[in-house]
Amino acid sequence: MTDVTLAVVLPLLGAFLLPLTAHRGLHWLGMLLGPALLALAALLLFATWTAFESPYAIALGGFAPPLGITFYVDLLGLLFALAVPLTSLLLWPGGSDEAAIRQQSLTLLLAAALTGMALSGDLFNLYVFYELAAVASYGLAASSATGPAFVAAFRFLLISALGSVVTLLGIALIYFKTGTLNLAHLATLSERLADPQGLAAFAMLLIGFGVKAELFPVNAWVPEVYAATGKRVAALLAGLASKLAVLAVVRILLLVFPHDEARQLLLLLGTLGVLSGELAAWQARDVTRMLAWSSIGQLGVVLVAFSLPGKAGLIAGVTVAMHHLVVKSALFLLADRWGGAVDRLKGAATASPLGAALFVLFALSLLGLPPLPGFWSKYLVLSGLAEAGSGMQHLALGVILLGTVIEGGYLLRIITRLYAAPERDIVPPAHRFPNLFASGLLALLLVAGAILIDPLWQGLNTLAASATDTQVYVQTVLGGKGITR
Amino acid sequence: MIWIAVMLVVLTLAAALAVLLLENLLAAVAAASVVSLGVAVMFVILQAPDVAMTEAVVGAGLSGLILALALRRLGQATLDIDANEAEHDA
Amino acid sequence: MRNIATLLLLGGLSFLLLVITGGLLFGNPPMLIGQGIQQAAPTEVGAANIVTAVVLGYRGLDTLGELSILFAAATAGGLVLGSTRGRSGRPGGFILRTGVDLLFPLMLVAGLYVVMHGHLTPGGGFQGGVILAAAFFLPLLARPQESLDHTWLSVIEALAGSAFIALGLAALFEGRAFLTPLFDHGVLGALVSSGSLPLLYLAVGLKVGAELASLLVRLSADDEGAS
Amino acid sequence: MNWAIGLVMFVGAVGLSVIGIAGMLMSNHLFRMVLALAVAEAGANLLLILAGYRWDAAAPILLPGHSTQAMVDPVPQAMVLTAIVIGVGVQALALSLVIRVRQHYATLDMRVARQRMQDALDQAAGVVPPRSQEGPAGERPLPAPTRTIEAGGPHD
Amino acid sequence: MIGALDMLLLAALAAIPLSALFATTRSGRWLLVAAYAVQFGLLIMLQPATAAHSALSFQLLGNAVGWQMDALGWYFAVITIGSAGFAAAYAAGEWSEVNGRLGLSLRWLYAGLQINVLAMLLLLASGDFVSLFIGWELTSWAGLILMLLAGGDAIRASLRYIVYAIAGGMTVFAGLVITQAAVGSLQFDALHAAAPSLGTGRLWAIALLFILGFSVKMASMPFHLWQAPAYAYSPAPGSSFLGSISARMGLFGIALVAIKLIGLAQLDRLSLVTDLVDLRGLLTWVAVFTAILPTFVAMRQNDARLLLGWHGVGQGGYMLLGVIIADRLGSAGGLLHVFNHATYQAILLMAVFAVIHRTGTADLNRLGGLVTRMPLTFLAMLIGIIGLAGLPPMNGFVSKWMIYRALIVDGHPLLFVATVISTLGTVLSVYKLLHNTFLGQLRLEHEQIHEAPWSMTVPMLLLCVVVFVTGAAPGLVLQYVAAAQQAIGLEPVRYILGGIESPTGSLDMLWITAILFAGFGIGAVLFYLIGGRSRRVHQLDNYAGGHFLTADVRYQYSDNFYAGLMHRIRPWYRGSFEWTESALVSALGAASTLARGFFEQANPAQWVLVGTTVIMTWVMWYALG
Repeated sequence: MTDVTLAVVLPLLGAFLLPLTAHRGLHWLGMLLGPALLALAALLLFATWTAFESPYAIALGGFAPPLGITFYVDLLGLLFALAVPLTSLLLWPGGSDEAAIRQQSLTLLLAAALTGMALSGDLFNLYVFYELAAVASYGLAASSATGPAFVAAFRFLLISALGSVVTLLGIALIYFKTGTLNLAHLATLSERLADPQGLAAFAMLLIGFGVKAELFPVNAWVPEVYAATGKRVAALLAGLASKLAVLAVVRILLLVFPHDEARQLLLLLGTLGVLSGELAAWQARDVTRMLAWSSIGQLGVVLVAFSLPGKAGLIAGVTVAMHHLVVKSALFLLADRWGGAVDRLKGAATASPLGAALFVLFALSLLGLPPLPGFWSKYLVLSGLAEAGSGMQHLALGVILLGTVIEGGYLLRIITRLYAAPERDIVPPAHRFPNLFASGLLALLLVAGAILIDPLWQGLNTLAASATDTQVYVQTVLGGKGITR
Repeated sequence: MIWIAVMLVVLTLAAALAVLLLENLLAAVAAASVVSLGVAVMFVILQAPDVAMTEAVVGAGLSGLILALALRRLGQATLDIDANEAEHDA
Repeated sequence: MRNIATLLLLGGLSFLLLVITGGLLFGNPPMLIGQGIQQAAPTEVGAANIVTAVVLGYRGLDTLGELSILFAAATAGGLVLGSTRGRSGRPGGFILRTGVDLLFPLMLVAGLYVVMHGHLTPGGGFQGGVILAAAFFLPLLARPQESLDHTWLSVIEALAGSAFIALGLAALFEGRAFLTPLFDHGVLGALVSSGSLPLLYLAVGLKVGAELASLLVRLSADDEGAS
Repeated sequence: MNWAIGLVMFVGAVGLSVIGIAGMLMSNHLFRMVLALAVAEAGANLLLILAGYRWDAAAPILLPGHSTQAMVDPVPQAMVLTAIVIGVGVQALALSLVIRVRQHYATLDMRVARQRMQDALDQAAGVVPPRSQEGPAGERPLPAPTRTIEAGGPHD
Repeated sequence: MIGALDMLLLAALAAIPLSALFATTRSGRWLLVAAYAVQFGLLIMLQPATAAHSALSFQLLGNAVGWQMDALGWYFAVITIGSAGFAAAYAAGEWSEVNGRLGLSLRWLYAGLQINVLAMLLLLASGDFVSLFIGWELTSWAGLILMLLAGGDAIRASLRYIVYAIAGGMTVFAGLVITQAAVGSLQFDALHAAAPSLGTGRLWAIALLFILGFSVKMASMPFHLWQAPAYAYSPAPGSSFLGSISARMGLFGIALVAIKLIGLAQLDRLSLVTDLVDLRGLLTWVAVFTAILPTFVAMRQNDARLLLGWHGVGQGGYMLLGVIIADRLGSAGGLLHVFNHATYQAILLMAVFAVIHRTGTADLNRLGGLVTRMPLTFLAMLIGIIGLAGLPPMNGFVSKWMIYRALIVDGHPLLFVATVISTLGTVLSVYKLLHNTFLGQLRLEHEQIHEAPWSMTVPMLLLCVVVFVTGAAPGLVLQYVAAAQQAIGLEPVRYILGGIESPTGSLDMLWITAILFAGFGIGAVLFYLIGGRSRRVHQLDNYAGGHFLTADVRYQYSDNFYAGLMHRIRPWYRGSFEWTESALVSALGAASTLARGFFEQANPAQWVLVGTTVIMTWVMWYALG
């Protein structure tokens, strides 16, 4: 009964059943159902994590791997899968009216889809889960039911749907050339995709999955959606959903397109993302959009990290991604009450000293102040870039450092306002307790990460060693009888 | 056979262009249905009866219905803009 | 100016697409898994319609995901449009009403037929579900004052979706993988065959029908007024 | 000549995708963008079906007695089934959003809707929109009529 | 096993919560001063000659991280803790009470001071590049705490500071990762061992990145704009602490990485344009311009704090010059100047803040004549400016003499002339400071001013004693300087108690001081023998043109000091650096607007198309090439 499929299925079941609790006095059940199922999923994944010995594959429906859909369970997938129910629990919307129940339903669907993306070992199944996550996030983006939210959600939908069409074209292209969808099977056939057509297919997949990963040319939806919707939703999308989309890209990159050109493409787009995101954030005058643009920049760093070849790249990427997951979620939670103009924040620290202290902590970690984890994540990326040492990578190194300087400028602008004297005795509102509590938990996580950085790194080493080994994947899924022609 | 295919493709592409170019939105919706139907016939030619049936039922039928309903509702939508304007002026 | 640039880019894009994909082999695909499925499906799943075997068997999880997407879209639509209030509009004419009355049972039967024969012939839960939704929706067009009971729709929706998952979980409880087909395969081509596939398609059909019906009702509803 | 059908259909698939994408890009009409999206999706679906098409094969349905016949690949067909349903779900959601946008901002023009959204966001955040000074004079609200100097006023 | 270094670091760490706890009461603050004394004692117990290792060392991400303190770090640490202790004592009494009442957070002030000390100790005790960078970043951010406390103008200045500081930090970061890529390890020894075999390209990158990063903290040209306002607007103890030592961390970094680890021999390999210019030559000129330009900027300032702040920048140039010449005498002069500058700069800032404490302003056009009201402060400032101007017998003279001497001996006449110009500027501008504050007519509103409280004057005067004693007997300090020189692999200076012994000319300050005082004595004796006598009169006890003067007539005031000189040099200095900086900021703004436009355009799907097309073109290009 510790089958990890349950971690995907249970939230789905919950999402289906949740609307029923809107009727006939079942509110208490509705309030409990979602968190309980998410907690169950988290426990399940945690149990799997602790009992984990070696990667294994689950053939869904009992059909032998290349034919049916497989779930592939390894440490990388489990780590990201575990992050999903935990973060969703932390950012649970709550409430018991009809709209709130719908929002919870969508959150559960999002959680199920993201867990599925972490575990899936099938290209089209990835696409389906990605679409599920996308549709759920359109709904969440519009959930604040204001005019801007509708426009932003519609624009998000358009970009994302266009991306989906492009992804579908890419999948068709891959299917044309290989006739299979299983990632392990594709890995054995990857030399068939080492030509312009294969690269084009990768580019198409990248554009499709990149929409949620806030990849450079397809991320225009980010600032407006985050500004128009609730901050918990923004935290969910920026913190969690983007990481899982990145994971999907990374799986495809590692297994199906282990070519330098594909990595270079990722590096290029990541670098441009850092540059555009940080530059745009420099002039942002309200906190939410500043954080949104900064999130684009950070996601660029994540992509640059994952574009590094081999173990180093994976370790760096996972570290940056997890760090950003913690920090950006927490910052958006804090921006719930502080999302307005930066200048309105004067004196906020007096009203909410704990909130301000947490904000400073997260901002410093984002900037990479040692010994906070942000420094180590940045160190891993930069030393990887310096090690790899091509011109493009040195450029990326410079751009990331420049981005940090700009980031320092605008984050400090917020921090100095927080601690400035209040103007005309208008004190910005204090935080709601749940948000403060959640970001406090994340802060504890951050500090624990700072203290335990070396054990974590060693754990990541073993994780990366198995995750970057294509042979292990293929052997595990196809059992050594990879069908090749 | 090949000529049927060519005609079909030309027809479908023309309908697709019509979707973009027709002034009347209802006509554009109809053109979109024609595109779906054309694609459905192509699916039949491509030996995909299941998909053809789905495309015909969903793409031409349901989707057309949804679009038409939405168009009707767009036409009669009462607007919140008046309330907004009042707010702006205040 | 911008449109010209867009057109130029588009031209470039389609040219590139054609050039890049031009070297593909048409009409002779590698069919690595297709071949395997065709050989294995009759014995492994027992459905005469191999597409159904793929949709519900080999790629059953995709179908669950697809149902969830539809559900997500319906939920999000509900979140966006809010709960519907009344519907107004002129009642349809005599002919429309009578026609709809006559059509309703026919469509119901047709929908159920398509759903239940999905494992044998083209068609299945989605197509049948759409027909069912239309069957329930058309009377509303004829008689705008009446309304579909949302509670029932949502109950059907929830239970049908849960039934799909429950069928999958049943296999899990028996120690097999999620969504493993249950029961005997039966005789290839018989109505009662291919194990639990017809049941799955029934669940799909009901869920799709209920979801689309509620979606249609919601879209056809009047505005709640300026709110 | 059956193989040529694939080529013709391929042109059709790419054509539909490109026309759909073009429609989404060149139109600023919200409703038409949704329509164009449907067209683009149809093109992508067609391409996917083509990926499993064999010119010498039958539909993947086992009929009694013909069990040995070559069949087209069933997997892309299953994928396209999924994709079509996904498409219609997204379309319905998009249309509900369009209805709401129309209600809130009284427009179906993407540019206008975007501008109004931006202004609303700026206003909610407490940031003065920079556009108000830079926009063409005609679009700016006229200054409120002031009293004439003879009537006396703060100048005195 | 906890060693002496661990004790020191633990004491500094433990003092942070104590500072936050006790800073609000007077006795508590004196306790904190005692805490600094304890830390100083612990530091003295360390053996400066041999490197003291910390017991704390661990593996982080495959790098061994540890701390150790050699004689160089020890020398800087002495100055750090000393400055902090004097600053804490200066503020312990009335100053804190008054400013606490005005809304200054004393807890943050004292805790911030202690955090700064800890961060600097961590930096000075770094044992590898990871701990170096940790210390570096902590130092940068800790400084921000002190700068932000004052609010108002300080916030703008500190924002500017932090952008510069992060830029510097990131440059160091880049140097660090490139070092790791080139050498394969982040240990100091690894770079030291591998430096001779590194290619010039790599070596250029490493040396340049580290030196640039450290220069930002030093505020060397062209990164000099941030420092003066950032340090000047901090509250008094923060300002005097930061002004004394903070920027010298950059010098420590350069001495450590460029001179100790990379080595002079390697630095000499780095030449541009066929040996015409090399890195060291470039740096000497940077140092000289850093010494000249800020000095003349200082002359233009009307805020006493800013004037001193700019001098701090300029004096940094001398130190860099001495260290980068790196012969026996020059490097000793540069390192000695760190100590000397810390002492007299602390005196000067303390004196200025004492004036602010009493009068409420540091505007040089609104002060004057305070010598009669605040004589002790005047004395302290007098001694301070003698030190700053580099005149005997105060300690500033010794270090500057050593640097001049080195320039002449090494054959850099141009550099020598340039430094003399700089010293000229220093003399002129410190006279402006002294004159406008203490001399001339006492302003009406300052009639009732008293001398600063003893808690503020005593630390100043104690520092004056230090300045005088180390001026007369520089050997006291030079022994540690020599040890520090040895620690970074330079030849140690040959010192005696009174100064330097060298074949090309010795310096014995004991004699010079004695002669000077003998001269003064003779002068006094002559004055009184001849029968000269002086009578104190009130400032208003004179008249002009038959009019008796009243206190409200401004008969003697200064405005636009050195107008003529300023007129002469203005064509040479038109604020081109300010202009460059603001141009950079504008460029950033423009780029930012562009990026925003990208995100906020009407049809976002357009970018999907553009992106796809470009990527596809790239794919085709790859296919062809």
